[in-house]
Amino acid sequence: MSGNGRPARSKASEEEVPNRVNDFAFKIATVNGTGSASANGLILKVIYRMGIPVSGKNVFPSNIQGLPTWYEVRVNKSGHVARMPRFDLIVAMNPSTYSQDVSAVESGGWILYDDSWPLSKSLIRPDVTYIGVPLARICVEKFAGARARILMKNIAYVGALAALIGMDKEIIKQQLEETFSHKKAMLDSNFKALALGYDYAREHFAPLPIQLEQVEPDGEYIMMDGNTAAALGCVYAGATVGAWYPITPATSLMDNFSDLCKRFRTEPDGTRRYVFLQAEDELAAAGMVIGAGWMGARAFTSTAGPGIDLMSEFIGLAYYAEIPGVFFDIQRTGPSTGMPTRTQQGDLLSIAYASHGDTMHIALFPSSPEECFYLSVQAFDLAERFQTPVFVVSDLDIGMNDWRTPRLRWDSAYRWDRGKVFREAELAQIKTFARYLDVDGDGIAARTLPGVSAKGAYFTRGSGHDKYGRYTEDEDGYQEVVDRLVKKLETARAVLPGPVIERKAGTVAGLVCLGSSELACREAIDILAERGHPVDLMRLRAFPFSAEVDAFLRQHEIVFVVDQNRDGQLRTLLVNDTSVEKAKLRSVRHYSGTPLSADHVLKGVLPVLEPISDDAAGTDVSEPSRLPA
Amino acid sequence: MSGNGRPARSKASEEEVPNRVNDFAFKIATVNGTGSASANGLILKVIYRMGIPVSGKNVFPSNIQGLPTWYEVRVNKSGHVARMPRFDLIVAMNPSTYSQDVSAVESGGWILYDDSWPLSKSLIRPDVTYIGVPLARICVEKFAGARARILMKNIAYVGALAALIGMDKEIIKQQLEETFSHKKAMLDSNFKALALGYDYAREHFAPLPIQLEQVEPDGEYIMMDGNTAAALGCVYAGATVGAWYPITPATSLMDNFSDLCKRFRTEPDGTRRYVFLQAEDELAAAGMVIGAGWMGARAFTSTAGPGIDLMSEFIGLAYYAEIPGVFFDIQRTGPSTGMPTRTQQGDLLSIAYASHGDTMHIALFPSSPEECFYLSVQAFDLAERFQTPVFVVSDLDIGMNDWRTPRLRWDSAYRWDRGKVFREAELAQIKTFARYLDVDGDGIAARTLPGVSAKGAYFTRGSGHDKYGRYTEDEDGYQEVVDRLVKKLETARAVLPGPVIERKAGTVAGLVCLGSSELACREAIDILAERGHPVDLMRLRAFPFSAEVDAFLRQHEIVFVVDQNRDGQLRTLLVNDTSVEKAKLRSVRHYSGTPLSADHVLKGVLPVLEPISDDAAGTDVSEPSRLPA
Amino acid sequence: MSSIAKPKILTQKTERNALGLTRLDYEGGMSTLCAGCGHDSITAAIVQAFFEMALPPHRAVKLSGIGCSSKTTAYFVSQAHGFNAVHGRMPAVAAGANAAHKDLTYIGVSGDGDSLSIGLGQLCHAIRRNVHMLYVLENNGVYGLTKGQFSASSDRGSKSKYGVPNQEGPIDSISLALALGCSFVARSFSGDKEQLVPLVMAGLKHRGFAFIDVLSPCVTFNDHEGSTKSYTFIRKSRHEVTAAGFVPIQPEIAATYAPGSVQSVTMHDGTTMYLRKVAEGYDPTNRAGALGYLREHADRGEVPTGLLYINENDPDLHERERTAATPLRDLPFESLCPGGEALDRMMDEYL
Amino acid sequence: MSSIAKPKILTQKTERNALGLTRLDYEGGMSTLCAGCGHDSITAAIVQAFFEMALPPHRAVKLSGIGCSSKTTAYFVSQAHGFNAVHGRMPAVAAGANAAHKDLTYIGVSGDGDSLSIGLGQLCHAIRRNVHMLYVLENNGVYGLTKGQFSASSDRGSKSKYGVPNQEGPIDSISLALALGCSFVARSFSGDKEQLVPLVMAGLKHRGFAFIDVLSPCVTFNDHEGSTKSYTFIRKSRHEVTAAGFVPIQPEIAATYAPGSVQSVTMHDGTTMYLRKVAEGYDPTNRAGALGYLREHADRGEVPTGLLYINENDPDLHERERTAATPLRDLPFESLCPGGEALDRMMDEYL
Ligand SMILES: Cc1ncc(C[n+]2csc(CCOP(=O)(O)OP(=O)(O)O)c2C)c(N)n1
Ligand SMILES: Cc1ncc(C[n+]2csc(CCOP(=O)(O)OP(=O)(O)O)c2C)c(N)n1
Ligand code: SF4
Ligand code: SF4
Ligand SMILES: [Mg+2]
Ligand SMILES: [Mg+2]
Repeated sequence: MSGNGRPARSKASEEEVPNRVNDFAFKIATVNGTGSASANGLILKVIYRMGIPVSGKNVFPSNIQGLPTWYEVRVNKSGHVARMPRFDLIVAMNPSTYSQDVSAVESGGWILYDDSWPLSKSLIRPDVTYIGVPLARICVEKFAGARARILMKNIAYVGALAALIGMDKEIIKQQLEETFSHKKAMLDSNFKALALGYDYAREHFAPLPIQLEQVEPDGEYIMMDGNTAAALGCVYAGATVGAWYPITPATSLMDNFSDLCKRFRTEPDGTRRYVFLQAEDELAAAGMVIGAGWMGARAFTSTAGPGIDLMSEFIGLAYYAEIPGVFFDIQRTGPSTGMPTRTQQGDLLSIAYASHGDTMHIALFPSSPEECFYLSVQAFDLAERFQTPVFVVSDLDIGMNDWRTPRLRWDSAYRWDRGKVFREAELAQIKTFARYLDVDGDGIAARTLPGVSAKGAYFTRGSGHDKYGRYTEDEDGYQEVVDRLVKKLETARAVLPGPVIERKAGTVAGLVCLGSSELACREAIDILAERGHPVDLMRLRAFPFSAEVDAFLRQHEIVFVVDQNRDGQLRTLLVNDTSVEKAKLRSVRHYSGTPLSADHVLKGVLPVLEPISDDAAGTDVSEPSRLPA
Repeated sequence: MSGNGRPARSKASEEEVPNRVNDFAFKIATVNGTGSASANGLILKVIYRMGIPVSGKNVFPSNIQGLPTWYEVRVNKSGHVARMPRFDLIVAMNPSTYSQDVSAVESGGWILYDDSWPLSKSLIRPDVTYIGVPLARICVEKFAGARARILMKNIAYVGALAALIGMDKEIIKQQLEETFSHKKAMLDSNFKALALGYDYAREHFAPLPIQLEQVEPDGEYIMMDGNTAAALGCVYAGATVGAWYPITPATSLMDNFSDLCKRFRTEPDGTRRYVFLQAEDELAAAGMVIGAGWMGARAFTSTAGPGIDLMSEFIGLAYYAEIPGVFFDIQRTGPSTGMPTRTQQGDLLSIAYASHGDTMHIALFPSSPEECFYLSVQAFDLAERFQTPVFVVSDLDIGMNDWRTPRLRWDSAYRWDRGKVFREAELAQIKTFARYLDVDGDGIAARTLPGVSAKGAYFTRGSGHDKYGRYTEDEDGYQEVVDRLVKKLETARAVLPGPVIERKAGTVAGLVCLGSSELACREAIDILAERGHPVDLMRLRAFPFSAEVDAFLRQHEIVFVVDQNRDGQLRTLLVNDTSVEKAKLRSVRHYSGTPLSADHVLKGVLPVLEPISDDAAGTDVSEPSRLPA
Repeated sequence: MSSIAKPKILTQKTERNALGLTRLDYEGGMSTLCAGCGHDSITAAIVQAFFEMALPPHRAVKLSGIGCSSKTTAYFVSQAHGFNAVHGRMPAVAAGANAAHKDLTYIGVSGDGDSLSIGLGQLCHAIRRNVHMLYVLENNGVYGLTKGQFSASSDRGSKSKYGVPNQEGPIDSISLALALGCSFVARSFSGDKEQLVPLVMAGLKHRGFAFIDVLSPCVTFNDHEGSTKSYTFIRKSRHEVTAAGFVPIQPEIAATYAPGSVQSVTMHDGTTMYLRKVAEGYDPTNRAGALGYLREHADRGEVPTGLLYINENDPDLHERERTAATPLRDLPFESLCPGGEALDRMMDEYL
Repeated sequence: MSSIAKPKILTQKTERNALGLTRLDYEGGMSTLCAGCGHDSITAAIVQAFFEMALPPHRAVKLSGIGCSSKTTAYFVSQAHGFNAVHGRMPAVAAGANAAHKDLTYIGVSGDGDSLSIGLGQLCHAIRRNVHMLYVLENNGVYGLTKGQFSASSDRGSKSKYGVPNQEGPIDSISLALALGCSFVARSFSGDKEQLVPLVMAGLKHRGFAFIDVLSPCVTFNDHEGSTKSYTFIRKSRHEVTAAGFVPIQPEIAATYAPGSVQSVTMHDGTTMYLRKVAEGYDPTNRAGALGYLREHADRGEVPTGLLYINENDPDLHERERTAATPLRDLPFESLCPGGEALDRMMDEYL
């Protein structure tokens, strides 16, 4: 089909472009609050059910209704489903963003738009093909009522898409049936709209060269977002107190926790084996977690950057008074309020050393919904074992987008680790109880719980205290305790989840990343391998860093450190917390608010491995630019 | 005199110990809230007036009345008046701390105590001399009323001390006259008490070998605490809005500001050219500073670590929305509430990267009351020039103790730097105003003030904005602004107060410190020089660090970094913010809550320069112990 | 009483006020709120009040926190500086700005989450300081921007969009403001511009902290059956106490009312405000009385609206602090810096 | 009515209560407060209340913020766990602890700075949640520990130690608590143990948030001429409304009072509390009435003391949240973790 820019009316012919099966990306541009979200979710689910590795990234505005919103879908047979910023097809349903959407499609690509109204000349690109479907007109003809017409238009474009890229119509129908099993009328009009879009496209256009083909679905995978998985982790870990203050993108974690508890922790008569506290703000939420943790319950909160700021005084208290608690930070784009509906890894430094004075905190870095589940369970064990706040550092991309992730499994032999807690039995063994005494040299002192025994009673305070828990302003009494805190974290360092390392033969360079950067980094590493640059991968799962992390860094002449933040915060942590010298740590950074893509990584890495580089890319691997050359 | 431990009644003879003039240290142990504070202040002032370099360190409890408190005085003819933890003489006026006080005196030293009651055998040390003066008894005999007797006992020990170590009686009297110029009765009883103590001591004991001798007083010096000097700086800088929430040791800065404003900024009719706002908490105080700074007034707050935590969300807003404000952090011992009346440099990291997301802040580090004055003035200029929060990082030792510091001078030619502010004139020159547009490449955009002109009106927000100040969620629009913020701080880096560097001939090692560490470091460096180890000194005055700082680090094979915190926070900042590799940065740390002494520095440095070291000391120069070996 | 239709007098966009400005000159950016959101009606009322009072746009200062409601400061008077602070912390920013410049017109807009949850302490203390500003709490009983959680003003038993009843008791901002001695306390409804516009004008005139709680339904998350903050529920539960006829009502107009049914309040700047008393014998200058009256009616499930309490004689922050006539931020350096000699003299005291 | 002397019944330290414990068993560490500080008297009253009620010491939980007042939790019942939180944030810690274990006796001690300045929001929301605890606000109208700044409860015009009059109006914790619907509101005076001890006992019995504001002079910074929080000023301005005779008063004793002068309140655990009404016709179960009465008397410069309002029927946090009978922190893992099969079934929903 000719890229003459004239809307393609004739049947497009396949010759020109070789068929690309299960390997392309497209973007759907709509307006939020119009029902497009469910239509897009439907598309993702259907492709997923066809057994094809797929990802969907929701790029939505920080408001409730009426602003532009996008949904980016990538299918990739070899499982590379990190964000793909180059789009073969745009479904342009929002006239207010036509121009930017038109320019976003790759040369040779397609634009599916609503031609109920003609397209302005200025939007015509010679190198792309326009596929006009009069969705609005059709829906106005076939449906009654403004609301139905708006909603059904979404299903109609799903139909058109199905026809054009080969989405399985039967699976779509199954999906709709599951969704509207109890809403017959809705189901019918959905079917109708689906058919309208599908038939019109079939009639007027040949299927596009980018096609979906069903493959054997892999039962080992599920489609889930990270906040749901993390909430499941909290339930499975036996957390009973969830305290929070609403904030995007952390809210859905708590919503899921409360839904799951209604399902798994509520008696028929309505009594609950959990408490769900919506606090008045993040300071209070942190205080509630600490109060409950001190009392001996497993407690947690979920928040984002601004909440971490507000919690920092309490975090320092928990660190110094040694109180367990789990803090989820679902990172969003900062600083300040920043872009609440965009992603970033910008809170690493804030979390590692949160609160004034000498502090240091345990942080876990899930890289997928699957890991959100397993690491949240571990977080509670670690918090109680080390009697300190533990952070689970996720982000908007993992937390709020549906990911294709391995099916979650549970080892029924698992029992929680409550750490060193002296109950009456243990107290009977000792003469007097000393709260902050390290008897076995691991830096961890035993604690007691209120209400158990007078013998175990002690006074908890954030002010100076000695190893007996007594108030002190004495040099040695004070120092002995803060020195033990260092020792305690040294003990933790060795038992925290280690890095995931993948080595290739004959590599010189290593690449380090954490969290949601993993997929893009793996894809980049495969591409690099094809180009003859074998690179080892180390994905970090915890801070402080283990000896293994240190070794990996020492073993490589060049180490690329991938950061989804401006200042190379992961690199800074590696420099501070390992023995490696920083010169060889090359910073690769992406921080515009979108999820990381392999392109971003390559842009940072290639100029070093293939020195004939363009400058633009070059700057990206310099040390974070605030460091003098 | 024999060190037989029997209380010395016979005239002590000078032979045994060579006379030590103007070079010794003593400690006064009393109970707080009993009037000893003013007596101790009197002693310090008198010695100072005798022209002798002297320092007094107040070691007080975090309560109001009835607990042990100490006052440490050091005199040193060559001007080394950093804390001296080895005491030649103890004035033991608090029986409840007798035992620890007795053990605190150096062998061969003296203990002045109240022998109205006999001393328990267990307190007798054979190697020290006991000087008993029946202060209580005398006062009970000569004064009426419990209160007078308690107060006068303090003046009586001043008298005894005067006789024993040669404090000038006339100067004492002058001082008392100045203080009680309007309280004849008080003056008389003070004179009486003074004489009582003095005469008794003269009669029963010979002057001790540690003696004070008047020298030509140096008019170039004054005796002042850092919080007073900083407050003066705020007044001279033209700050009009002071907002705060009370917290030790930051409170006296605000008290001084309000007193100074009553004096310099208040009309006879009571109208004021300032506003003093006691906020409901630190969050509000920060908000008020930001509101006033945004409106175009010079505004500041003074707080300590816990306050920095609570202000961190607002600090991030000011950084990103680019609003000037000056934040004083008078550091105390952390973490958490910690030891509010002890000193530390534990907030360096918290301040440098305060708030979530990518942030970085300008910090100034005064090392003396004198510098508290000059650097606070500069802080306001920098805050407005760079439209960002500027921190003045002091500590309890500088802030609350009286220091012998150079007389403050003022260049009457000085005018404040308001930075790039477009008023009607400038606005007339341009077509439309774009708040965050960097026209001249220094990373600084011009701002406008509310109420001046409709043309300059713009919307300030902590959410995503582009260079025109418009709300944005666009990748490029967002990134352009945060990248400029980096550039802005790069511009600042070059103009911030540079390091103070002192080089010696043929040095291999360098020593880096900041703030209240300076005096102890200088003393240590002199001692090292005597022992044949010439060491260069670099005292930092600002963060981010300049090229000069970088160069100094590169020029030395070994660099000792002195930190008054557990985790080597200054070292961490140097590693993050300069090009130097960390291996050569040897951490020297002291963090027990007391001011740094030369002993602490030597304990860290000597084992490296004179490798026959004991391990204990050895550990101190390892990298902060949380780094894997 | 529609929330969209504008009073006749303003249908002509071209109409000019005393400053020769049109209504357009007081509008702001295009709203991004949901169609039908109560907040947009309040925005319209604010625009109208500014226009009618003929305030110079650039002398206004708009402040807010974070939330749908807090976004609205961008939707009116675009020629004025605006400031979206952080969530719940606008009062402190306003106090600081006002401290630095006493002569501008300050208007703060907030939501029930912003003001009564995270920001409760700051709101209470701004009231206590009697910061000279108009504070509009756009009260929808829900967290709109974070998608429908209950707020501290949600009534006990009020149902969420998903049918869950609220367990906590509400914080009634009006009793709170009265208990704290707020010098101007009013309540209105976004759907009643006839009442709201004059109240906004009165609030802007008030010397001190003028607090207006405006019931403002969230059509997306809290306008359903079972919600006590829905359009329908509010319409039937509200009960007008006083109607502040402000600029429009001149003495002669006031005279047309039945004797005793109009009460005049002299504002700090000398102008007079006429209050039409709707409820028998309600006296908005008697705090104790007001409190009792309100609680009584609250117990009857009625929501009294109108100007509920006013006290023009409570000194504001600047009178208490006795600040100079010139706004602090405009004072010249010379009048602030004591200079070299003064320092030199002072140093002698520290010798 | 001295603040030091202990009622006769307790002069014998050796006296034993129902648990066979002596008063000593309820004491704590040595106070480090100033001699004569009102807070120490409150501590003594708390010790006595615990002793008289024969509460098992280790089942008590003591919480506080930061301040001289907040230090006192270390000075009583040393066999109970104690927690000095950070400044102004004790209510949240208490709510969390209480959520985790509903069956312990929670007592929070705070100051006027801790509760009404930095902690105001948390206090108000703890009241709203009706967290089951006794909250004692040791009110001295000043920041003691930071050396004498005015607090939010300092009355306007009250003079500082240095003679400066306070400009701000006070936040009256009582009106605030009532406005927020607090289920138990009382005011007392550290110098009146006869009134204070029974109130503390009643507060400990109350099911829900029991708030007691105790005027407690700061002898070091706020006990001077011109202060409205000095011993002298309080002694003459206070006015007793009700006297809560708790455990001591049994029916027969109650009967000895003139008819109508005693009102009985049935506590949630079934026990009855008898209130001796001191003020004519004051009804502590009528909130609206209480508010009016208090404001009236406040305007007369009187400070009503006693149990001002009580409502035993307001569900507390746990009743609202419908938590299980077993304290959450004691639930076995098996009853919390849904297990492998459940997970497997659930996974199928995400295929
Ligand atoms: C510190 C912080 N916590 C949480 C949030 C998330 N947040 C944004 S708006 C909002 C509540 C808004 O509710 P309300 O003030 O009632 O405004 P509405 O949207 O209902 O008009 C919350 C919790 C935030 N922005 N900052
Ligand atoms: C975050 C924080 N800010 C400030 C302080 C300093 N501070 C300690 S106690 C206190 C006020 C105490 O006043 P109040 O609560 O009335 O107790 P009182 O000493 O009067 O009994 C303050 C401001 C602190 N500890 N933490
Ligand atoms: S969500 Fe509610 S409050 Fe927010 S804009 Fe929509 S209707 Fe208004
Ligand atoms: S300062 Fe005041 S409040 Fe604090 S202990 Fe002393 S008297 Fe009590
Ligand atoms: Mg709301
Ligand atoms: Mg107090």
